[in-house]
Amino acid sequence: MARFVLSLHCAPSDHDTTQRLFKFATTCLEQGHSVDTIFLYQQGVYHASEDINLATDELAIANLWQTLHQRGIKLMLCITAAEKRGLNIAATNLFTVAGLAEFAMLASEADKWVQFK
Amino acid sequence: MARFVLSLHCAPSDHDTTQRLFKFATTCLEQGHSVDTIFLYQQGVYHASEDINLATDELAIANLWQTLHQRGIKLMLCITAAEKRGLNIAATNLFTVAGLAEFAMLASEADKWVQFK
Amino acid sequence: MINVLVLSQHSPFDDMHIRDALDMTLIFAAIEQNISWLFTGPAVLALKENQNPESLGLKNYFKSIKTLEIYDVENIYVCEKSLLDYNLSKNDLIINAKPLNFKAQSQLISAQQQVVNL
Amino acid sequence: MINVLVLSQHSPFDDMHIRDALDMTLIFAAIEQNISWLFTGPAVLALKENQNPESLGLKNYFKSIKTLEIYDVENIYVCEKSLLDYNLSKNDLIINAKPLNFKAQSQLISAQQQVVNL
Amino acid sequence: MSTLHIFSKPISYYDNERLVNLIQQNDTVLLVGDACYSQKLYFQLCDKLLLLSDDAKARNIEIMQQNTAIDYEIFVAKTLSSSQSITW
Amino acid sequence: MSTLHIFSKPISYYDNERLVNLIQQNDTVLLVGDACYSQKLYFQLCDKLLLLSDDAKARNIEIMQQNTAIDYEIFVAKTLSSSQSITW
Repeated sequence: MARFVLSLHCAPSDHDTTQRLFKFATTCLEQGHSVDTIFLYQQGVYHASEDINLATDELAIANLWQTLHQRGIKLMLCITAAEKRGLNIAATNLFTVAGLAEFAMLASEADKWVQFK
Repeated sequence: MARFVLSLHCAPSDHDTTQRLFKFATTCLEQGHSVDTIFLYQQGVYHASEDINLATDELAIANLWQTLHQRGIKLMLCITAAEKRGLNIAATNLFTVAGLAEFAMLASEADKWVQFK
Repeated sequence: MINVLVLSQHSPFDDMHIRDALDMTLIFAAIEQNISWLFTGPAVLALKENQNPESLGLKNYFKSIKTLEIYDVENIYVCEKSLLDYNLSKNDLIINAKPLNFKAQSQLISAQQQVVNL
Repeated sequence: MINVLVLSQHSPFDDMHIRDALDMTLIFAAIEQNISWLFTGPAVLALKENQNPESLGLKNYFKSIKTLEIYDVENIYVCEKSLLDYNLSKNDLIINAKPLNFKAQSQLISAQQQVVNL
Repeated sequence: MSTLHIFSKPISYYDNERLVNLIQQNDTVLLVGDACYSQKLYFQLCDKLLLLSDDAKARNIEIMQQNTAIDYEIFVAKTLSSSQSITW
Repeated sequence: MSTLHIFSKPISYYDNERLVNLIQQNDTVLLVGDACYSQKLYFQLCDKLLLLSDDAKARNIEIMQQNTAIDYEIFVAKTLSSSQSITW
């Protein structure tokens, strides 16, 4: 069984990429693989905002992250990317604020790193 | 003397576009024109975040907005765009939260609408 | 009343580009300006019929595009060449959009007070 | 130790793409992986000499690129064809980067465990 | 072993000329998201394409005979059977 | 009266073929930001280009003889003397 890390590079306004990341991650788990982290980088950091406010006919982004979190996937975001972009790093929902080094170490140990953007 | 409205469409991580918008707006004023509003739309809404944290050798974005505000330019952001993207609309710095209609009316009365992205 | 043209060039699910353009178009119609919307490049795919974004959990904004005529937005244009590029004909589109060649697109642009590219 | 390739394709001041790639490159060097960085398309312009972003108020990140060798990042590559496209020669670059033709770029990619496009 | 190339936008978003030269004969090209709309144009990069089935269906895209629809299980499996993947 | 076309990225970011056909003989093409890097390639769109002087200088770009460097005063004036502007 393989170890994956996934990174997300686009803002939460890209719903299509978000649903794809979700399905890929859950399929990894269903196939018996592990997803060591999902890492927010570049514009992806905005996914950790607690102020995303979507109508009920929109992709239920908050639920998707909740599900991934409940299934034990470590949700991380890059602190440097976040500070430059204006994310409030004191309120990042289910995401843990991390340095790039922490992610790079997980990526180095993983069998596969797949980017979503 | 002409009336301008300007709109900004890119995230605060695009420093180059930000400095250009600033210089264009101040030049308009220096030439005796008016800038009726600068409007944040699409990823531009993140410029209103109060959590942008930049090192001293970076573009002093906060100062640029402060200057434009002091010169009497109305700084506005699109509420719909902001809510979908996770901006905290209760803490938007010098920017006023507005509907798209408010901006569209200003744009209709202006001589020129110039986009920055 | 001024002439405003909204220009769309992005593919249907590239961020919220087409939806932002839709909002802008509807607002200018609501405040009674002479609004036009031109779809060019991969944006023409936003007018392709029988798409079903709900199957991905995504909002079906194509339904809102279909209602443009109700809101008196009648000047909907598509780039003729871009339709060809994606093997679409006028009849494959969800609304009655007028195909324009490049010369007609240039003329459309020239007739505007404001052009906004979203 | 694994082989990691950072791929840059964006122009120097397009958002923070090149700077994000620089951070990623430095971090993988710091944790002692075998990191390479390939500049292709308009990204090769980030290696052009005598640029002065401070005159626009922008951070001069080119200075940090120049220090890559100090941090033992030696595998810096540029697309030969892209240099030509922008009229640059190897001597116009701020660091010692190896020009690669397409075949060599494909071989470089094949030798990696991870490729990250930033 | 070969490389998995993942595209999520129509081909006009990319620099074809460089890509044509970087993608090798035995590599795999996977179209997801809006890339599915231009399966015909992606033939310049590779003569056999994979399309993510859910994404193609939602866009009302019929998959051409020479191409292959795949589900997420195969998507995951392809990343594992390739030496490396690149998300363009 | 003519249209002012503003570009901020190298020409490879855009769909040249459509642009070539949309830009008219008497239109003005202005290169700002990273678009200045590819002044040579922008000739396919227009045979006389304006470049924003500050942006070109910061990038160590020498402005070609047939092109014109402009400052912000002229940039503002050009938006006013054109019938409409498009930021591509």
